Amino acid sequence: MSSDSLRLTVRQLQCERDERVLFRDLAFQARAGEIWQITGANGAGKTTLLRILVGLHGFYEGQVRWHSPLAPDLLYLGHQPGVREELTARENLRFSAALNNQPGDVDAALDAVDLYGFEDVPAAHLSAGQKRRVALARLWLAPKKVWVLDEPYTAIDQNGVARLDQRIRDAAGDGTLVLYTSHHRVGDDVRRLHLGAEAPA
Amino acid sequence: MSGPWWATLRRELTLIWRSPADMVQPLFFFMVVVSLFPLGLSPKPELLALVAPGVVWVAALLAVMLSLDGLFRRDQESGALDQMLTAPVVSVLPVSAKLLAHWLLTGLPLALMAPLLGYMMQLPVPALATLTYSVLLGTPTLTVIGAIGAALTVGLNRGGILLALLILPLYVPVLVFGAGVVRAAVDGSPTQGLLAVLGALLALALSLGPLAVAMGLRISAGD
Amino acid sequence: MWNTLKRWYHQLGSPRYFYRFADVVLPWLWPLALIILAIGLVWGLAYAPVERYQGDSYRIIYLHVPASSGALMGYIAMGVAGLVCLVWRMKMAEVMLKALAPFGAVLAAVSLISGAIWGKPTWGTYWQWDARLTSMLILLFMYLGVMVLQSAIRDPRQAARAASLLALVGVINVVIVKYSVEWLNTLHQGATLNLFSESSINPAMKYPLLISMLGMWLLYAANVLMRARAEVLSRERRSGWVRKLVEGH
Amino acid sequence: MNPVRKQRLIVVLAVFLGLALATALAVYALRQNINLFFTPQQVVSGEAPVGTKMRVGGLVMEGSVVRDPDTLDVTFDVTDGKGTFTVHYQGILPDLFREGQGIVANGTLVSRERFEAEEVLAKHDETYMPPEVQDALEKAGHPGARKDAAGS
Repeated sequence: MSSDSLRLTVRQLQCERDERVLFRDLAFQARAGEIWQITGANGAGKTTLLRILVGLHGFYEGQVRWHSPLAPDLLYLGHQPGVREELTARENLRFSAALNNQPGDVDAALDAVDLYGFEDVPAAHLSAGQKRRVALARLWLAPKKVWVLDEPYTAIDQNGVARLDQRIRDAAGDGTLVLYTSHHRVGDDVRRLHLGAEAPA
Repeated sequence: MSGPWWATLRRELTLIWRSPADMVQPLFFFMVVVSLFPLGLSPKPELLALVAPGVVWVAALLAVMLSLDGLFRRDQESGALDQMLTAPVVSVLPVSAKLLAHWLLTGLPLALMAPLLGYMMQLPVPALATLTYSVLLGTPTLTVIGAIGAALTVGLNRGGILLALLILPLYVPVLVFGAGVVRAAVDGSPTQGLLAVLGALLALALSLGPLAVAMGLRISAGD
Repeated sequence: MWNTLKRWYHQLGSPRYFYRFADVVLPWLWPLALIILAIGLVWGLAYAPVERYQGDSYRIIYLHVPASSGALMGYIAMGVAGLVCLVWRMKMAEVMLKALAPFGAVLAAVSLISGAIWGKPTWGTYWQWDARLTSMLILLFMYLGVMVLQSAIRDPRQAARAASLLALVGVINVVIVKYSVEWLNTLHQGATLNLFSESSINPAMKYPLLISMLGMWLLYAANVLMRARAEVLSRERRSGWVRKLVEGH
Repeated sequence: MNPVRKQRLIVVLAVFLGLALATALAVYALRQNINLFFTPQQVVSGEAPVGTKMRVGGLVMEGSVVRDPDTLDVTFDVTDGKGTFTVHYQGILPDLFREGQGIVANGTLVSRERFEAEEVLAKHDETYMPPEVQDALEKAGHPGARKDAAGS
């Protein structure tokens, strides 16, 4: 691939938290159309790494460089789905779509994550898996160039996992860079970044 | 560009509307606290009229402060706050919409309730209008300043009492001029100058406050 | 000149260099501060002439004024450190911010207590809700707020940034509080020492005051350097130079 | 212009607008004499509104203090050299109260000549000097010996 497809360069990244070095000398380059799976034991710093990449966590050493402005291109799903229980599935999704400048058919997106018929149910009455699906529905709205997904497969049933796999592969095929944390593997061409096995200092 | 701002305003209004306790509790607190004073001090009208400006103002101030603890907490716990901070908008925009919605449904009712409580506290009727204006001009300032504290303590346990320690000293000027203008009205002195001071504090809080709140939220998120 | 300043800024911005600097300066600064403060206080309390109206009670200015000025300057310094910390993310500013708070709070308390002792003979009361007294009380509360916030947040860098924002908001607040309580009630006399015009204090009384002020500021500086040095060591304890230092001794 | 930049511009403009408004309101307030503090000159000229609560300040005129030996009633004249009016007060005066000293009184202006005080505060002035120095200054007729403290 040509160098202009380069999206992200990470160099000598080091992060400490609560007296512990989470990772050190982390370095990788990610390009458009690649899928990166970040693995590691619980507490290895997967969530922290993603938060550093999207600019939510600023206490680190080293360099994180996005080669074009990140904010307009980013679709970030955090560890918590970001769904408020007082609002219905549709209201939640509409708000994130407006906030993230992501036009698209909200109802069709909810359909795509199997929430047909649940659009007007307050999120308080949805199961954990369904709440995550409300958040995941954003993947079916207008495309973004970078997806950063923290444990997108958590609490999702088999059927949903297959759909999500397909969606991620389709997006990557269209040139989206996908970075996600999970133990689940989307396919063979996925690049792996393993955190951990770092001796405590 | 107004998309995210309006969307946030609508969402916040819906949220508060759906959990009316958030709206009613500060108002109820305001009424109960003010009602305690005649019982604790003495029901003598002259005495009550003397302390009324301060009592109503301190109660309003505490009511605003108590309403702020949950301002960002549930968004933080649900992960919605991270969504707001990573969205392609200047984070001051959703923050200011949030603050406006919060004031509309908590601060504004306090201002509307204030003349009634002032009357119960034996304030002379001509001073009640000034009391209302002062609470109307003062509560948004309190909301904005308090939101800075709420943003800084959002991820912390026992944020409530800490919030009080941080922001009550910052509330002093609003209290001084808020109660002061009501006292001036009772004494028959001119009040425009003091209302202008409350307005100046409000303008200052509105112009710099949301920036500080947005920065506080980023700091609390880990930046 | 400018380049020298810039070099200093960058060198002191490096924790390692700062540690060496503090190590060299502190053994001298402590005794120097204490001696100067002692000279100022003894001169002021025992040898300066009595005042025409207030008699001996005015002598408390030799403690009161240095403490008040130190508390005020300390908070402003915290605001500056906060700004540097928020804008340039300089680590030493975080350290300084944390180091400035405790002694500043102590000075604010000293100022209030000594002011109360003075208030009794001059105003006939230990406490008056006077503009300056009230401002100092609020300043003490704001010092405490910064310290409490800092201790409530576990990550030291995050704590420092949160405290920075609070200190910065606090600096604006101090100005407004001062103005508002002045409107409310003013009894306290105007400032005695004035940089730009002739001071309204007799020279025989002024020199010990200036000396004790200098002594108090130096004491504050020494306290801040000591605290900052300890904080630097604790933050950098895993770095090579600190380990070498510990093993070397 | 990309949307984020446009938003930033709007935010910056709003901040400047807000600060300008705050300044304008503050300037307006300062012109209103919001602390209702009046000097003897303002009282005598009629600038101070009769019948409202206010604070007045000035120097106690030499030889004007009249104490009622039976009650705590006291009257004295307050001056700033450009105007003089009488203050009536019932209560214990502070220790530092003496003729020639600056005072601040809270109360009501009854007429242009008479002030009914609820509270009298001795304003300790910011000049510090040993008694011998003051004697010397007074002998030399130096004006600094009696500095107007109330007006400052």
